[in-house]
Amino acid sequence: MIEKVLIANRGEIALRVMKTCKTLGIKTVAVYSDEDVNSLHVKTADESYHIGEAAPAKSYLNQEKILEVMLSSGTDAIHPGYGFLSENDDFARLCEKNNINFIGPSADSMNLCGDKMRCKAAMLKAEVPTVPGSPGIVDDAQQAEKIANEIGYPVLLKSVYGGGGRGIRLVTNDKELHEGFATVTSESIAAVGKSAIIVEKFLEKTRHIEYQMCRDKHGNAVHLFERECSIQRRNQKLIEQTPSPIVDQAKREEIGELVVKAAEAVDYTNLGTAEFLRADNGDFYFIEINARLQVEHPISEMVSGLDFVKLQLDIANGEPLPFKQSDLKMNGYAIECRINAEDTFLDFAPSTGPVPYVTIPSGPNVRCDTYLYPGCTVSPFYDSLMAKLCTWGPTFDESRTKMLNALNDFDIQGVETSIPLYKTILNSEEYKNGQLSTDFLKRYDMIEKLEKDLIQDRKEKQIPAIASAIMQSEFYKSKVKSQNSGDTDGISTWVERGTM
Amino acid sequence: MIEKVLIANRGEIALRVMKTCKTLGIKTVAVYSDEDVNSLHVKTADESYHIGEAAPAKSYLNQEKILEVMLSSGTDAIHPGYGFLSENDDFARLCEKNNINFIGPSADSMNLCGDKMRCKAAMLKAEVPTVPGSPGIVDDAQQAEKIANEIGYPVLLKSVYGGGGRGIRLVTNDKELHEGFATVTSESIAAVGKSAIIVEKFLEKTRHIEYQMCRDKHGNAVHLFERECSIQRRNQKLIEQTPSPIVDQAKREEIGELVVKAAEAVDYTNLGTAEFLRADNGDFYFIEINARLQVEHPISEMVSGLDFVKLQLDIANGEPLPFKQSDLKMNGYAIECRINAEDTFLDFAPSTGPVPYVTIPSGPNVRCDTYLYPGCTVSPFYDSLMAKLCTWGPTFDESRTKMLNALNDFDIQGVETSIPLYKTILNSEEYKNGQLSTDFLKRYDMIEKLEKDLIQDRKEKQIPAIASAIMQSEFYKSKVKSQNSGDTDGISTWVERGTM
Amino acid sequence: MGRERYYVKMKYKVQDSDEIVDGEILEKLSQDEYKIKIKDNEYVVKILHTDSNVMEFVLNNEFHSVRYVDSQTSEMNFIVDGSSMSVNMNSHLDDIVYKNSGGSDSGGGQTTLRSQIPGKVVSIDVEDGTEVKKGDTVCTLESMKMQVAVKAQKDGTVKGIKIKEGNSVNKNDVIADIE
Amino acid sequence: MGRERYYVKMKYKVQDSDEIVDGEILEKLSQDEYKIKIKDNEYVVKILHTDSNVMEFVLNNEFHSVRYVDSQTSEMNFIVDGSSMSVNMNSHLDDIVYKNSGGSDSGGGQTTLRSQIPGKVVSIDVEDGTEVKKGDTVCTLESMKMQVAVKAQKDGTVKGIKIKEGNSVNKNDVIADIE
Repeated sequence: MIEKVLIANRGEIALRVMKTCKTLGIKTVAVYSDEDVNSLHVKTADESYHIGEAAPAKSYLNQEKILEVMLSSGTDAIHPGYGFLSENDDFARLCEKNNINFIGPSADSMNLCGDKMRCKAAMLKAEVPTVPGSPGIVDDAQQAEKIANEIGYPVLLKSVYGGGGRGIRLVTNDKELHEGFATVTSESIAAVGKSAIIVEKFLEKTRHIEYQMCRDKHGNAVHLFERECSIQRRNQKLIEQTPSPIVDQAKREEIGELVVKAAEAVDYTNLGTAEFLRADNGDFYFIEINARLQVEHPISEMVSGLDFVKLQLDIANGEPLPFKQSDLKMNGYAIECRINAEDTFLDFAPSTGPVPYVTIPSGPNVRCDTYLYPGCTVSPFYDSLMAKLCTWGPTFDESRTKMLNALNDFDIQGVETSIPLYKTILNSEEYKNGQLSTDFLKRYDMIEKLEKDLIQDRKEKQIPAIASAIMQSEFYKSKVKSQNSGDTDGISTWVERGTM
Repeated sequence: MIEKVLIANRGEIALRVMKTCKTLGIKTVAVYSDEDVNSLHVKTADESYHIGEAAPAKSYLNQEKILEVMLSSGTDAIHPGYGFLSENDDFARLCEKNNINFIGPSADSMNLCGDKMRCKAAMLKAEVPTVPGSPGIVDDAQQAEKIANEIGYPVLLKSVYGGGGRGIRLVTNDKELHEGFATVTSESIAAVGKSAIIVEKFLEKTRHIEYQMCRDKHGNAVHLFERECSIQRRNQKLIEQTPSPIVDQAKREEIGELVVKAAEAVDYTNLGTAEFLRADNGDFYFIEINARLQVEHPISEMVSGLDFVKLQLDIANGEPLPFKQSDLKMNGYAIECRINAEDTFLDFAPSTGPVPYVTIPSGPNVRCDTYLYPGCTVSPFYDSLMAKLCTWGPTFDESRTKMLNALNDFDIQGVETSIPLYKTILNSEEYKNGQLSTDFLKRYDMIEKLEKDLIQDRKEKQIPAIASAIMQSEFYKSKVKSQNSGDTDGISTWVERGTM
Repeated sequence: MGRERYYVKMKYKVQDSDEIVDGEILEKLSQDEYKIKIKDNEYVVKILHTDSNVMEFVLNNEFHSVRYVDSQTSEMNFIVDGSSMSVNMNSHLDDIVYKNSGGSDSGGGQTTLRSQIPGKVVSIDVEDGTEVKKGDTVCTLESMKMQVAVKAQKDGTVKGIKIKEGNSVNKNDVIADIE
Repeated sequence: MGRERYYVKMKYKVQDSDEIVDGEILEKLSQDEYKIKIKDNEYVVKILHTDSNVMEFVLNNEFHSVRYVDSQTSEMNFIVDGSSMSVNMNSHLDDIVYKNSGGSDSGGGQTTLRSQIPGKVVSIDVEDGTEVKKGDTVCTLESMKMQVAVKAQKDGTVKGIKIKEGNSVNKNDVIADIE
């Protein structure tokens, strides 16, 4: 039985994990970097250990140091959160070797999930559809052409070493394919000294739909329904919701069965997520497994009524799942907005610094997971996610309007946030109608819409703004007068006012 | 259709009502007294109207002024919250006359519910059991004796004009009854110039169990399960929970059917509460109807999944209930703690003043309805309820431990609160075992237990307290040294330290 | 109560809007209530709370919360109900300067246009030889973070401009002749 | 690092407890870390945050948040993790005074017991004629919110007490003779 958990993470997820542990009477151990001395997770844990400098490599990624803390503090389990060491199978193995219960899949399963090619092969074997393309690296342009003609153009040529837009080319016919193959090869060689290319079907207007999966150590597996996470920027999710507006019960069950197969195919244990792309024609393609608790798990908690961290602990303790698939029912609609510290108009550049004041939204069926408190600091060393704001409603629209009100209530001073953008999105007809796709922001010109909204917003606030200016002048004048009762004819008043 | 609601209230309930209105796109109108210029409900509403001085009679009870605001602001409905004008049938009638939709029962039904004798008569007629006793005022001691022997001793003799312990006598036999009858008669005549006595069975070790009831304008009625509110002080509820640990499904349904009868008996519409006493032998006796939304409604929302304010608005709009009794299921366990500004050790005396800082608990299945924010003030003019802290769990114990953690997280600076008492109660074996009764605090010496807990708590904090003292000295010394690098031998250090 | 004090009418221009509107306090109704006029409409402002950088008020029964942000120019920067906004404020000093500089009914005969305030020349709107009408802006001065236009005191032709952009002028310095 | 500074050992008494325990800083480990000793145990204190009335620290890896409340007496009042607590602090000044007043090894011969600090007489624990042993408390002084005992510098009989409760004494004032 797990009695003491080290949370090898920071920010909102560290706090989230601690909340469940505390409810269950499990002791919590926090670790923190120099940068995080003033962070809430340090203050909330039963024990807090300093593990190094601000840079993640010197603290939250320092496996030896974290192991040392676990051993010295008598921790019997570790929760990795997301990011950092959460999908590092070396670390999972290190924990296993030291008899520390790693709350997540086994190191072997994690390793398999992390190897895209082996994982894809396992899925093909289990008859879980993946994005059509070459089964592995192609030998040459001729083989690539053959596959492209089988799966149909357009296709993507991808260097398996590439990343971030480099070493990737969209081609629409044989001629472009041959040219592209040469370019990608030379780019890859230039970048990393070698090249290995795969061919994949290019899917347009795709949706990102993922399934929460759950498998115990006895082989019992269920899915905990889907989430649609199509609203993204640069492949980072911004807004998630469940259920997906495009998934009906039949589809939910159909794909859900595949998800259970996928979990079995990689001998997955504990909670994880199977990510799919949904093509515009309705086909689903497996893309990868996130072998950890995800950022957006709260919306699935809201519609399932389950506490996922508790479920993780129970599975890690070797307990069998307390339900079968048929016991599980989706209830209502939940939305999550990731409140990031970033400037939408500066291409989402991070905005960091002290937060002198913050008002955290609350109310019936409003949940806000956050590390913010008045006087805290948003650090440039870690990710920009400050808060996850989630709402639930019996209808999609109630969940949406509740979210809009909660966004309005969320006052974060000191840093720029993604809140204004979310208001524009949630008010848009496209969002209301569920017209989602991974290029949603660009496809529907959301940034331009936001600009217009902000101008409109300022227009509506002209009268209060002028009233503020009038009253500020008055108060300033009163102050000066009471301090120094000089004459107050037009000019001197103006001069006083001018010095404000 | 209701489009604009005036909330004739303040504090947390005004905010609670606004949250649902905003979700539904209904405009909100706040009213406020001089004392409340800095209150959150003023800042949250779409429109806010000043209605008078701090004293409730000059503001929140000023019917004419509130009506004037409704008419001038084009409000089509009014939500009275609880307290203030919420059960004032004159006011309900005034609204009806001015074509303003009063969100609650009709003035006639409210009047009937408010008249204890007529209400009791209606219940007897509808075969809803009330506390055994005389059907009305008894003629003389002889009739009282006859009734006492029918219902069995001990009985209470109550002057209908009495109140607050005066004009009430517990008697255990015929002799005491005759003596008591004379005393109560003379006390009542001394106090109000007249006497009218009723006889009622005295019930020991009772529980306060109430049912949420719900009836639309078409006569459809359901109950929304029970709440147990036995933990009280001076007849004021402190902690509520649902389900009651003593009510099983069969009993729930049995009493629930009576509740529906009770609602019909007084032609009740909208949401209300039927309060019962449960005798130690398991019998339930109707005591009264609270003809309004109650303080403790959130826990029923949590286990029913319903938004009660939405339900109130829908019923007020004339919509039929969207469910039948058989559609409704209780889910999980919810607890509410009323966080009062009061000093437990000063006999629960109010503690008022500015709150420079507050941390409001949050997290999965934690809900806090409150008017607190850093910089707000707890006013001596209104009730002491600052916040309602509610938790939900799939088991009673998870709900309870979650509440304990949430109470620990609730940092309210500047005023004394009931939080320490609640921690003691929630940790007590009696509470864990569901041994509830309206004299719980006295019966199980909770105040003494609290004292012991506080001493124990301080004992556990001796080391950090001494460490604080050591460090404070050090920091003070460093500061003095850096300002004024004088000598720092033992004595001067000590003197510096002494001036802290 | 009543108009015990003298309130200056000012001109305001809000970000994103080209319109310049008049704003003034008409009356102090009570300790914390004012009747103000913006453009042609009257409003009641009830102040709920003020401190060094926040003002909360109810404007015709609508609550607003405004945070002041330090301004470096004649612009005032606010965060109004969460939206960042700037307001340019200008008193009717233009008119005062105009009158004192010989405009309005009073004179009209004198040739020399003088500055009635000290300030920095922000812009010169005319050149030697420009034909101007009475009331046209000749230049704009900035003083104590406020901008004020200096206007022609009569119809005529601008001659001998004595000021330069970026330079300072003292009160009564000659700006130009208008002949 | 290292013991570069001189730290005074103090005595502490916490509310609800009769025990008086020693507390001292042993070593400053780094900018924000100290090794301290309370009773016979050593602890590491890592300071996370301090401002005028709050200190947050990790004590042997447990987080604590302490708010200081102004104190009017020699008592310090804190809110430690939400619990109101008071701590009485007393330096080993007793010993210093004792030494300087002629106690300890140094002398022992002199008759006059003098105060080594200025202060107010809080209590007198002896009477004329009381037999005292070396180290017995003769009186208690309060100075700058701190209490300190003045102890007999040798065995003997108290004679000619020169102080009164409530009065002030200066440094080097005679308290009594011990013969």
